[in-house]
Amino acid sequence: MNFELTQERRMMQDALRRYLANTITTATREAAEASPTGFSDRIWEGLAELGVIGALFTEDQGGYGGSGFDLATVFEEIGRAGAVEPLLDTGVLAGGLLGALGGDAAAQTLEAVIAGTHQLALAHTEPANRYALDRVSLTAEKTAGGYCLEGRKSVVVNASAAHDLLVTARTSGQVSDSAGISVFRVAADAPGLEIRDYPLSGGGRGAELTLTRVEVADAALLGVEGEAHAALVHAHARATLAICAEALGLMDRIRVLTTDYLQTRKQFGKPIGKFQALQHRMADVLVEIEQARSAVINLAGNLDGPSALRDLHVAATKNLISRVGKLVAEESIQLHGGIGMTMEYDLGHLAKRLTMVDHRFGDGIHHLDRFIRLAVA
Amino acid sequence: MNFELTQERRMMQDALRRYLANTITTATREAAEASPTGFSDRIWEGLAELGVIGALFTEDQGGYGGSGFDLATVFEEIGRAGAVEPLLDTGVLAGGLLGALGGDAAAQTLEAVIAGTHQLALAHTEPANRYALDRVSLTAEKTAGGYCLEGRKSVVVNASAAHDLLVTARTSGQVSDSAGISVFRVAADAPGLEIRDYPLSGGGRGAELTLTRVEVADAALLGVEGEAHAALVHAHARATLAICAEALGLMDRIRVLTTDYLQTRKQFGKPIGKFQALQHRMADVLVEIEQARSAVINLAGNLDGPSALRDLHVAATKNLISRVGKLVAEESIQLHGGIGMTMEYDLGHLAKRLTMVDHRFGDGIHHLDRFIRLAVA
Amino acid sequence: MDLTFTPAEEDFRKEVRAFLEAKLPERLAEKGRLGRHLSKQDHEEWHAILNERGWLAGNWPREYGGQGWSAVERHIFEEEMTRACAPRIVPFGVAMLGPVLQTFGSEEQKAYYLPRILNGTDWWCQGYSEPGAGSDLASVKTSAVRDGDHYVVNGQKTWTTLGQYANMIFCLVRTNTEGKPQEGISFLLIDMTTPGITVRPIVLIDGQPEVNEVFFDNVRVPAANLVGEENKGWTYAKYLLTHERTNIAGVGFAQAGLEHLKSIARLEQDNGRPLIENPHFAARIAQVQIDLMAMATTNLRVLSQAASGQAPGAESSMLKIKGTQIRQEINALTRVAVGPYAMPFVSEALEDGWNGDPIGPDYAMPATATYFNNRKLSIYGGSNEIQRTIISKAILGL
Amino acid sequence: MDLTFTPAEEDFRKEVRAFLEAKLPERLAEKGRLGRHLSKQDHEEWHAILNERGWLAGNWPREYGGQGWSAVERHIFEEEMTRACAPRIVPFGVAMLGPVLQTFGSEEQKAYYLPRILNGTDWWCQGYSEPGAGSDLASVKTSAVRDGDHYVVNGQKTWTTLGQYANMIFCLVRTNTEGKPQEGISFLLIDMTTPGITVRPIVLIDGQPEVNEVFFDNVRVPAANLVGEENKGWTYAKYLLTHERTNIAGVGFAQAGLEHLKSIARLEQDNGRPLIENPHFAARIAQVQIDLMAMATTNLRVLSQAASGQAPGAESSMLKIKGTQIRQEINALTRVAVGPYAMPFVSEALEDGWNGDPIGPDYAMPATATYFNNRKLSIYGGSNEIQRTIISKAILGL
Repeated sequence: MNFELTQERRMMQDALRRYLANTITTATREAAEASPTGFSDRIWEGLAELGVIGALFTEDQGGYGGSGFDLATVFEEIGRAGAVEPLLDTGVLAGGLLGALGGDAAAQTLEAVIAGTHQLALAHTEPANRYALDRVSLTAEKTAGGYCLEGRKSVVVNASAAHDLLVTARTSGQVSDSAGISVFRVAADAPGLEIRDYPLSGGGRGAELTLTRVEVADAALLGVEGEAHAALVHAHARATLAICAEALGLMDRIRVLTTDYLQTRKQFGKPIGKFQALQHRMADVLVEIEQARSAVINLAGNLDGPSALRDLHVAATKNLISRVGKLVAEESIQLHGGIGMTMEYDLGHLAKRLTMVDHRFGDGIHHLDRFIRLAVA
Repeated sequence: MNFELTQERRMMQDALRRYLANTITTATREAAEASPTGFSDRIWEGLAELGVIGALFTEDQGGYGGSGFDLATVFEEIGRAGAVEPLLDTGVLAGGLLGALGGDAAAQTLEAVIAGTHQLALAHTEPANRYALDRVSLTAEKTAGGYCLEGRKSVVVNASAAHDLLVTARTSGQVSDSAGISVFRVAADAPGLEIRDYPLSGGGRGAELTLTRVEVADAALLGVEGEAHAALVHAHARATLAICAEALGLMDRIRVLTTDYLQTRKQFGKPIGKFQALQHRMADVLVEIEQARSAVINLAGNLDGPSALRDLHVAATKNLISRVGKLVAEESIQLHGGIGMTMEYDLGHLAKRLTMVDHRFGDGIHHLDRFIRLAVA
Repeated sequence: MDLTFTPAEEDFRKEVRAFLEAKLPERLAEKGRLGRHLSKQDHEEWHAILNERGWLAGNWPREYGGQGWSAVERHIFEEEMTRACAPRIVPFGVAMLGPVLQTFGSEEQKAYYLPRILNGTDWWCQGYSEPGAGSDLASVKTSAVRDGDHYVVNGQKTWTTLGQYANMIFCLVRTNTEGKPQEGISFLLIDMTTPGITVRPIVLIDGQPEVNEVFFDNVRVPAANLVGEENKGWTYAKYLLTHERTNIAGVGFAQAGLEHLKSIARLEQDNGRPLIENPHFAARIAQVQIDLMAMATTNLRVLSQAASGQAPGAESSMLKIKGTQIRQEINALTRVAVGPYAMPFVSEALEDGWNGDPIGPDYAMPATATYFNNRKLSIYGGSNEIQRTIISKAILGL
Repeated sequence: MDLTFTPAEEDFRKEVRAFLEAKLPERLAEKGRLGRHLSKQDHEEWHAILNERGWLAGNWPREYGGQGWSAVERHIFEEEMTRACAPRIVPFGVAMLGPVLQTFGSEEQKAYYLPRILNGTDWWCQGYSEPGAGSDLASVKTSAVRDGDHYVVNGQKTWTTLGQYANMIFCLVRTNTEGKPQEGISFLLIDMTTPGITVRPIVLIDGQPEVNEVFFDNVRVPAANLVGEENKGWTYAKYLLTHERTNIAGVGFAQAGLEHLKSIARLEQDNGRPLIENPHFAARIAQVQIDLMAMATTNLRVLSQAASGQAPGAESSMLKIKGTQIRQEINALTRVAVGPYAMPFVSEALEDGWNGDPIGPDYAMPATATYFNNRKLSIYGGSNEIQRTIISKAILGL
């Protein structure tokens, strides 16, 4: 049993923490949010140069990491900095799925991803499938030499910047069958693909996609037709770990801001941190943040293990992060008072970003249901 | 809109509060608990003399009350005093059911009940029906001139003292049909009826009943064969109001004990009520007790209204009392520290009694389910 | 005990409902339903309609142009207003300053300002909070120094809601620095167009500039604008805070919010079934509905006490706490209900003049912004921590 | 990062498991499973079995008859003990006094008392708390006045767990009334058979006389029974409290309790289906299981820090809070699970010699008593309020 990071990961952690702390300011974040992609090209390049993108991929895929604790280490720092760059979407979610399904044909793209010159997005969510991974309505019909895609995708994060979109589509079966789901790679400028993009709460950009008779070649199919579900689940498990680690970093940064505030802010003639009622509430928040840290460790340690154990920890960790994230965001705003609600102070951005974690890859209730099915019933 | 008690009810409230405060001591309660019936004959007589039992019955039934606010007024005082006398079982639950189903034949018994000379108990719960009112396994088979009862009943409160038991039995249908349930009046000394009695947590006594070929006459059937369910539901609605009002009285008494304790008990050189963390927790408890008071008023005001509205408030109020009762019992023990866990101090008895409220007529989860079916789904 | 309203009260309810059906512009009601933002003109239009009927300040005494409504009538009016999704009455003039002027103002002040509140000439805002003061209102630092017939005001106010629309501000200012902090505060009415006043919007986490900072740099205010006596402002401020706390429970908002939430949860799909059938989601709706049913009765109990002349004490603090907990839970559940569509953040979509299609269902767009905006409920108007202290002081006396 | 145990640790676990399978009397394991009370003889029998194997005080250094176990080994041992439903080791001699004597006791005291703890000659109890002191341990009033070769002790201790079984008590006594309260406390070993000592049981809300008051009326204690230096007792007491807080999280108890709860919820019927299929009940089980999974890892993290020589600070307070919350929630759910059968209260049914049939299912009988008894978890060993203060002081430094 050992809860120390390896030396390599500790070095990555230090370097990344230092880089982000030196680079991200309120001004750079606001500039990023105003840009067409919703993030900073300069920071993206910086992350690539530091090797952070490569740390998300295995050696097979051209990276030098990719394990649970690699993801946890990187994303805790991303969270701590409140960074909005699409490491999760390009690197873990779409990149991970491409690495898993794409075979040799994907090698060149992955190289470009790791080098920081290629952006990806996964288009899976649809207006009515909420967080389900087995519900896909968008259809792909076989044509001579390819497929024709028709349907809608919603809240596709990073679609605005993506060069390629990985689109889940139904090639057979009913809307809720896990069999019959395929993944296609579709260029952002493909005819018939309409992308309506918008900013997201807490940073980044998302988009509504309408695919009207989008024709792709056979080579656009990733992996075996109709058999993408397992890879989709695995990619979401990895993305869930990443976003949970990011949430942990956000909480830890919020913890620091809030304890600082309690120590320095005076009211009724003394630091508000002297008021016992606030002390005890802060203590409860700290207890829960430790729980969140342990939950992230549990998922990281089981990410590449047996899928039953992995799925159990995905559900457990995301449910716990949902509850603790809400507590931390709400209590930190409350303990700050009015200043905690302004966008002029970092807390506002961090709390929004933390809150939005609940809306990706399943919220607390979704994972409560899953956990019950896996471990209680 | 008027939240004042009528003058009659206020007089009853005052008289009852004074009587119980002057009569019940730790010693009388311990003596009552050690007695074969689990309560004090003297207090029972006193309650009858004060007219408290009559206040639970309508004029038709020989009483002079019986409405929601009559029950609420009486039982809040019973709760405040921590009394263990079986007003609920004899007066509201079995007595109410007898009044509703018994017709003229029951008048004499009800007179004796109101006079304090006759005890009743309702035997409905069975080892596997938990809190369901429509599940009955105990069977009553028609015989020449009567019925033959066979089966088991569990945790029958006040069976030890009851002269008559009202026993729910299945005369037709499947175990979970609401049709086919009948109520029989069975004398406590009926051949074939075995009563194994024991004390209950928080006071009173319960019993396991085994009925082995218990023969009763046709006249023992109360109301129409197989059609007792609606009356059973109504009697339980009234009993639920009574126990919720009792819980409110218990909470109010616990509130007084706890605020007194916070004011007088010193630690680290000052009254512990000066510690802000405890102040704020007590404030939260007080907020919830006000919620409980309103919930009891809601149920009392709707008890004799349309059954849909009545059932909605039964579910809402019992669910809220379950949650608030747990909070009040646990927080008051915690705020007292060790002394709150001893039987030498009234709080122990009151907190136990309050906790046991959750185990009669459906717990918080049971009524959450009901409320969802009635008002959400 | 009687949980029903009197026939007269029921008639009044019908009258209000009929009025709203006839007079509330559908455009405004729709904005309310969809959580869109109201413009200054929207508010003014609605105030004018209410004023025409004499109901803009129904709780004011008749002599000042009100109806002298009882607490119960006010409650019924507010309940019907929320039910109809009518814009809420902007409180600063009508609910806050009005009662202070009526009680403590000079005859000249009453004659001049009260009609202007009703006819919309003046839009008031509140200058109470200061940076670094938070719930410690008595620590007012903004100074007013007497100079002939004027006070010269210097300092800064903050959290001034809708200050960008206002032409007048009522302020707590420090006129004496000696003695207890409460004893050197005065209550001053200031014209926002006076030279030296700067208003700077503060953008909140929902993206809206709802509140402002107001800076005073040698602002000359006529001494006639002092309300009551110099250094007695704390008394008037506390009186105002008591009035601010009517409808503190927000029962109507909560009921409307809960119905809206349930309608969303019936439309949203979760694994091919309506979300409302998910037992865990249904459980959370049920709990908050049960809590709201009890809180609505607590609110009526306090109203009924007020009607019989008892001043609400710790009870209104209890209502503030429970009321905000319930509304915030409803807001949180609404955010959760809309699923991934909680993420798009297009604040201009909530403004007039936005013609785009909604992103996702139209009910989804304001869910997150409303959730974040209403975190303020437990912070402002005396934070819930302050309310807990008030309750415990009242009960424990320590 | 590595969440697995080393091969050596896994071997140790196997060894413990094999030992428990071979040596734990089924009669004692069954009592554990059914929540029956253990008699003094039960405890002594099990202590003797463990002592024979050298595992009664595995965490003691080898020179005193222990095994010098690491924190991880101790954790594994405790986990296996709970898993097997073995009686817990009575902590007063082994876990509390032992380490104090080893660190601060004289050679004579070590040589005399430590073997008597191991071989069961002495049953120790704890004389820390006093009436009216609660969590304020330093306010010790029981006095010890030197009189020649003796101290004369007067005063009262309370909450003395299992004091009715003990022949020895270690006490905090006041030997100096001047200066800071902490500076006049001494640590004294007292033979319970000395004239002037009276033990009075306190019946708790679960009906059990688990704790006692101990009265001292001119009790003469040999001065040789002073541990360490006079007036330095507070140092030793704090050292003891730190040791008391190993296994503070109670992970093993929680895991065993959760499994027991799930087995009950599979057997109990709710509307004709197993209770565990009720989504609301299942949700509460799921939440506490998820919390426990995280807490178990926090516990290992703290153990691992301890193993690498870092002293746990606020972390052990966090474990105390979360650990007790989880265990109390499991106890509450178990009470709820048994339904109406939570009401029967036959305390003698949990004792030896009771031959009656259980009332309802056998698992139902102890549910309510255990729920009430374990309200103590958040009160004793430094109440959870004290722990929150420790955490906030450590983090905020205020």
